[in-house]
Amino acid sequence: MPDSSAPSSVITVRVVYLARLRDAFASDGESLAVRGDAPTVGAAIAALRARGGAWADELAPGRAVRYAVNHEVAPAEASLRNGDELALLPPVTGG
Amino acid sequence: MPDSSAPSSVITVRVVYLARLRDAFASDGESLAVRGDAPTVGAAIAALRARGGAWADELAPGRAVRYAVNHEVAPAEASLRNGDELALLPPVTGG
Amino acid sequence: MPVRVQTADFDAGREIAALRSGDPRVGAVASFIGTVRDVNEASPVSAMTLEHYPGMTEKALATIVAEARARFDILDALVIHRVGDLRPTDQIVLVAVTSAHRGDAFDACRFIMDYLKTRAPFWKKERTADGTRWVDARASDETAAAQWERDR
Amino acid sequence: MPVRVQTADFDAGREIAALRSGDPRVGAVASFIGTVRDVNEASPVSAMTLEHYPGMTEKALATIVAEARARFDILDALVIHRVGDLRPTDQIVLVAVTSAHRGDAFDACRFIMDYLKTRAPFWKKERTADGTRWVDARASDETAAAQWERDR
Repeated sequence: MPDSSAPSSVITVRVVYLARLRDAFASDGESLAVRGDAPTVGAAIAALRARGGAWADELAPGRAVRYAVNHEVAPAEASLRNGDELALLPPVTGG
Repeated sequence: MPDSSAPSSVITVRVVYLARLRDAFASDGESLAVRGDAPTVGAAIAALRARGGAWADELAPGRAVRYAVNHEVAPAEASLRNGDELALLPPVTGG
Repeated sequence: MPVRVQTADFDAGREIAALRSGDPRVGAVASFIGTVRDVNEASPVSAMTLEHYPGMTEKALATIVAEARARFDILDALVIHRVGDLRPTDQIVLVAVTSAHRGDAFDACRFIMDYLKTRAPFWKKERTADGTRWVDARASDETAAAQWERDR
Repeated sequence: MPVRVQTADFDAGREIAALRSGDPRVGAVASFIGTVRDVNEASPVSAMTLEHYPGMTEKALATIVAEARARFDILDALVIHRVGDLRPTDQIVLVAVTSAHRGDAFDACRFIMDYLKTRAPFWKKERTADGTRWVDARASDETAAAQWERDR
């Protein structure tokens, strides 16, 4: 039986794990479904964090992780659209 | 007949003219006698300036000329000794 | 191309010569080469692997170079950054900048390095006697980059 | 020898490579090349002659390098300065500095150039359409050198 409220939309984004995070999650990325009418980077991160374990540890508030959407640094408030690539970047150490 | 005061000593220094000053004086250097019991760079410069003409112009107070004694930058108050090399350096423009 | 990411080594002298080649407006070329040290945070390092985020890396470096061009009076700039396996004394990065005068060349070269260190998606994994470890970011690098924001 | 004055051109890439060669403590190499521009103070320049004061020049440069070593945490430094007849695009000067970290390498390289510009006995005579002229010292060079005194 359908819910009486408007159905929440779902988008799928490609999540990319880099460097230390790839090791910690034993994964270089995945497809992630993000629910909500105005999905944001923060919503995607919250969904990952809710898995517990390494996800909760590495993505705990205050951990130094930056986000990039489609190869540009983006804040947690940034919107996500279906098909976007969301990368999780540990502090960079090149040069 | 000897003067009643002590005889003033005389030293000889090698004066080197560089760059613009060599052109202005049409000379790359000369031997210069400097008189006085405690001869200084300033005394040598005053003797040159007293020649007038280009000497007075180029060595007028306020003109940007630096001095080097035996290859080290020295102030007008620096002492001179017999045989010293005194160079007159216009503002440098290397690099 | 002002930005290159590559596994191959580079000939810094040739790259610098090519950057200024034939341009008689150039009076100053400032450059920086980063190399692998055999020690980091007091531990001997025998090798390292440089990882990056393909697709974002070139874009991030190009943005940094464009920002340097906007802030400083420079004629040209080049960034080459290596990725993959490297050993002590190996070259990691080259930044070279040409300008009419040295002040802008030095400033732009340092600016690009400071921003590269904190904004370009590269990560170093070091091999030491205790195994491999991801290199920690240095607070001093953030401080250096933040200085440019203050000086803006 | 960390200081050279010569009429011959130099191979900047080879000099930089030799300076850091084999030293795994080096993590940063900052370098600067000064080149002849075809214009100065809005006049076209077709050639120049660089004159120096033999005997004092090497001593003055060595003093500047020693002062850089005392002020900054560097591993090695090199200065090559050409004299004689030069044309636009020719190399004039190379300063290269190695250090564990980039901050000291950049600082020392810039310090050496700023002091060289105001304290080393070199003079440029330019050939323009109107004849030859001794280049005037730039007030900005004195300002740059004075900044280091203030920052001491």
